[in-house]
Amino acid sequence: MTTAVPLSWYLILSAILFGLGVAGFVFRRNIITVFMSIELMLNAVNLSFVAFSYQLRQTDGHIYTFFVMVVAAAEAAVGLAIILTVFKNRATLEIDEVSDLKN
Amino acid sequence: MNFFLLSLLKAAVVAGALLFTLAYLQWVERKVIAHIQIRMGPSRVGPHGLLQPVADIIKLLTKEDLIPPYVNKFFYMFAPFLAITLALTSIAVIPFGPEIEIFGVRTRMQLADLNIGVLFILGISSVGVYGIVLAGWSSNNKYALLGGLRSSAQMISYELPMALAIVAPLLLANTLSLGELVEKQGGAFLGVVPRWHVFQMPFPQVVSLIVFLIAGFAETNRIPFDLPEAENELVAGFHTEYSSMKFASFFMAEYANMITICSMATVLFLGGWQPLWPAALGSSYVPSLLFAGAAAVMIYHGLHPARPKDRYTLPAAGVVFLLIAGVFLLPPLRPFLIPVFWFASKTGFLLFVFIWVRGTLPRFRYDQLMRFAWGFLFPVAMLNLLATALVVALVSR
Amino acid sequence: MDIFLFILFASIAVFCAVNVVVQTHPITSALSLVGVMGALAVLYLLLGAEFIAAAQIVVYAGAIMVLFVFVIMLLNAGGEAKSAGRSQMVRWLGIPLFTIFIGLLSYIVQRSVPAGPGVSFGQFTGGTPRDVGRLLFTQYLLPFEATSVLVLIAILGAVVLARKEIE
Amino acid sequence: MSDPEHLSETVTAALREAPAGEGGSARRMTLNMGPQHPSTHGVLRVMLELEGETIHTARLDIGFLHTGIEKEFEVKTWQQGVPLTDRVDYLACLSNNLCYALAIEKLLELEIPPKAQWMRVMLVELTRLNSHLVWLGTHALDVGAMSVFLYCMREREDILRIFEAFSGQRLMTSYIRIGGLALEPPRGWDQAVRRFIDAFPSKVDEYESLLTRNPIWLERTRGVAVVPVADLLDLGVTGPCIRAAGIGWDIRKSEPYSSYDKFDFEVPVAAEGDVYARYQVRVEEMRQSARIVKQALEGMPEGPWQADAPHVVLPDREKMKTQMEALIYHFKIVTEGFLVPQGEVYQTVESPRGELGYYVVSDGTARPFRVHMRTPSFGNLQGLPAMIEGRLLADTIAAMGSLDFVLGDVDR
Amino acid sequence: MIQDTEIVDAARIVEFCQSLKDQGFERLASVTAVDRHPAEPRFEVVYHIHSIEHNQRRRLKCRIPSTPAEIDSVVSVWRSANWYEREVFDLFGISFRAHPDLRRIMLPDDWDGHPLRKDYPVHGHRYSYKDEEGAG
Repeated sequence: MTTAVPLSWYLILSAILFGLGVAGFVFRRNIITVFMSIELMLNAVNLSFVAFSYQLRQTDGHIYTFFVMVVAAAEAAVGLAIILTVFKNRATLEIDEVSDLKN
Repeated sequence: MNFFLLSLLKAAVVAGALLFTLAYLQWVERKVIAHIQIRMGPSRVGPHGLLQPVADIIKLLTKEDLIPPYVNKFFYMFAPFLAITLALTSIAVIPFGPEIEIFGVRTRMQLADLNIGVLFILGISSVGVYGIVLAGWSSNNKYALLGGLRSSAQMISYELPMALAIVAPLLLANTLSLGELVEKQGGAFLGVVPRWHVFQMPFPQVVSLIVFLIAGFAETNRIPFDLPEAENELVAGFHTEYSSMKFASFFMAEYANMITICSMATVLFLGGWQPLWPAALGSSYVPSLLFAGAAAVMIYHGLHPARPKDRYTLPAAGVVFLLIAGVFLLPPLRPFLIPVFWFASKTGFLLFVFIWVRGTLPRFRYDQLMRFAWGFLFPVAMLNLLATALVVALVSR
Repeated sequence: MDIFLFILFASIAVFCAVNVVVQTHPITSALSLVGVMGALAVLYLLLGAEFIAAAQIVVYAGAIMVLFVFVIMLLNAGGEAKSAGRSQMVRWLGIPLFTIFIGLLSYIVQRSVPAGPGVSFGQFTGGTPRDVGRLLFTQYLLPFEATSVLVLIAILGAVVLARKEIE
Repeated sequence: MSDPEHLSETVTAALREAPAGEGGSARRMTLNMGPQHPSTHGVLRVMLELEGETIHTARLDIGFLHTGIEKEFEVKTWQQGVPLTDRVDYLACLSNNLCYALAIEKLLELEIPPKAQWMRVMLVELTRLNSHLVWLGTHALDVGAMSVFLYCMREREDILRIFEAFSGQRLMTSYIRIGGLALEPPRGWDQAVRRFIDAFPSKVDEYESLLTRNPIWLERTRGVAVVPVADLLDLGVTGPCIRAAGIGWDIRKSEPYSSYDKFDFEVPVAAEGDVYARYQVRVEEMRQSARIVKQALEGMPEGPWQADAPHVVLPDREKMKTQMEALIYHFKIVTEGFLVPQGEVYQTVESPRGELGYYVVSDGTARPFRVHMRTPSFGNLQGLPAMIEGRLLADTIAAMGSLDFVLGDVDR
Repeated sequence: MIQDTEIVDAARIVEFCQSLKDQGFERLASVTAVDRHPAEPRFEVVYHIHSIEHNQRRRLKCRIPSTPAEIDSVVSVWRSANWYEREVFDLFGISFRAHPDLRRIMLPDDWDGHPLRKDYPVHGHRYSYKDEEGAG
């Protein structure tokens, strides 16, 4: 019953999620979805942090994850504010259409 | 496998009690509001409308379930399900009583004693907003959308003061487990004043209790914070397009959330199942006395009836109450009935406050609500937390 | 039991993550992402990271993603238009190639990670709020304070941007 | 097709076409409030252009209750017009009765006996109380205070009972007729009115204790829906709304009718012009109305309750059976009505909502040539867009409640 | 109260009103019309104006012919004229020149005729739901 899960499985899961995040980041064109792909990647990395933390029997990995979350929160606040402004000025969320800097 | 059986049994008891309370809370609310507003309230189905909840349930179950053609079907169906599930989940970690022994097994009167129980409830309540937001968005209705937008902003805003208000008693208790939290509130100062967190020396948590309750009103979308469903502005807000059981799910979710918030306040601040004064001074006879007193009043009025039919119904109810009073005196049942009585009466009082406020106050405007959260509630909770931390640091040294 | 839970929640996470990428409507993506986060929270619990699991739900699912959903609803953002200028090659070649890439990656990870005792629930209890807090306020005090400054700056930034938007 | 995407796509497409970047026009949403909505007080349709929750423009659409009353007058006899006036404003039936009756009495140059006049004043003030009670209840309900509504309905019930005792009708009383009153006041009417009016001021205190100093109520109403006085006048707003903006103009004082000049009362005025000021003015008006009713009750003159004009007023039943003349008059009035001399008149009264005016044109026949009603709700409602534009959605509700319009009065 | 009626030349109603407003008549109580059907000029447009300050009311009357039933709008003088004039337009078919928003107000936009005209039929039906049933 208490079959242990190999650590590598967690890392593989983390890699898959990260890969999916990259795929979304590259292929999606809606700014918000791109943003969410970034969050997905951050989550994937968090998982590997926690997994390693388990392996090493240390809590430090949790601390890093905690910091990642805080940074993600800050990033989300600023990023979404930027998206709001962009949408207000351009009335679009297509990333290709807001690639130029001049209005 | 004893653990699983026991858990199943407890889950069944708690779920049954919770659903019963949900149904009758609604009846109580209608009665209380009616009496505040000099009306009768439900009075047709059963004596004093006591069967009204049953009638409501039958009505809601058999009503035609309309799904408007323009909704996003998946999320439209998913939202009420999510709302009710999350609302009912959080009851799992609420402790109703101390550790007891039944059939030779020692167990807590609690479904799951997580050692991060407080965080669990915070997490569930923070995810709870999705039900409302999704309902608002998927209905594809402007009133519903505005309701959903309002509630997401409101819930994010009020989560903060609520969390800060929760942290203050946690500092005093030094644990995140709800069961332990209550146990640490046992005993009394000077033999009289209970060691509940509201009265806790050196720093009574009155402010954080009030902040917690106010934030609780906002989290449960009750007047004066019922903007997501403010009928006078947004028709019915996020559940404008819902009918029948899906509507009932939202309705039940609101009441379940109310019960959770009140139980949380009881556990965090009012000492959970701890009696008002120590059992050594006879507090464990209070329930019996209360019920016996009520029975005496009933029998007296039954003997001097105002209406002819009271001659029989009132004494009968009086006898039932006397029996209940007797049950509280039975030695084998006392260890778990009396804590549950105290827990239920404190939670019930807070629920009454919720209903009372609904009958009294007008509704905030959206921007005022946000200003209230960020400009008043948040700083107050913050200052209270700082003061508590300071006092705890000084005293414990 | 451990393996069962892991496989269950890992597959939920992967399924939801795929959904995040392939769904055209931002709301669906966002909710799938919430699903990923919920599944990850359970995995964190299995790894003994109680505090992180709770924080994952409260902060990520309960605050950040609500913010996302809020913005999506506020902007009334629709689905992406069907890609016109993009070649169909991406679709037909991308998915197999991506699968192969993941396979290779898994193989490498599998090989490079030393076979330890494996993960079983309850073996590691260093992730309680108490432990995290102790470490956070001793060894990692400086980074912690730095993040608080960061958050403050983020609040200011968001407020400034939103203000500008209102005008 | 059955998908929110459908809607959002069209919205986004529309937004793309909209000129972006000027004054934040990008994210506007049109909200059709009404005609079926819990707090538009009837079938009013308000088309709101929203930016978030802020109202950019508001357009009103009325006419859902148009019943062509003005046309209907032209095929009725003069006296038959009285029940029509009831239907205009179902909360202030007697005010409408009175205004119509006064206009025609002026054309007929009828002298109304003092008892009828005082009785009219008393009943019209009770009507004002009735109307204000409904206003207060629904207004508070709109802002979320449920209980006040039921307290108000409790007192309104007493007033309706009094009306029923007088006329046999609770709502559409038609009690004030051309030439006096419809029926002799019932036995014991004075006790019923006295019982009500003695208890009433303490009831007003009760409402006030729930609202006046309630911080949420203050937050919701103070500074809301303020429009400069000049604009209010220009937009045709009258009644308590204009008195709340600092103009102490009350037709009962400025152009007294039905011996209002013999009563001692004050015209409440507030300066702020916001929803709260309107609330204060109306609550004070309730107290003043109670004062007037009390004076009317105490100083009620003796005498006939109908004018001495046999060609207009139906004769007493008893006389009809004994006097030939009375029978002839009765026959003539009932079959063909009475003739009203040629002329035109514009009569105003202060209805609970503001200036109520009847413009009556007679061509000398037994039927009105033209009756136009200048209804206060119609004028007041024109001020609504100016009050809510640039403010929040919730303020619309407060502003609408404070204007106290009746859609029947608007659409006629 | 019966006041004297002032007959004003329809062509100069706006300037007359403006001068009255400058004299302190800040309120326009109502705008309405009377149809003197067979007579010509057929319509009388009636303005009731009021000065709170002087406690005085005036009635202005413009006679206008049946064709063209037109008169200048006084919305530029008093904004409240907006709805009153729309009502007159709706029910009498008198159009107001330079009115900002001259649409039907009481009746549906597709209504036929102007009910307050004396020649508008008051008996018999011109439209019935039965017709619709047969068609659809």
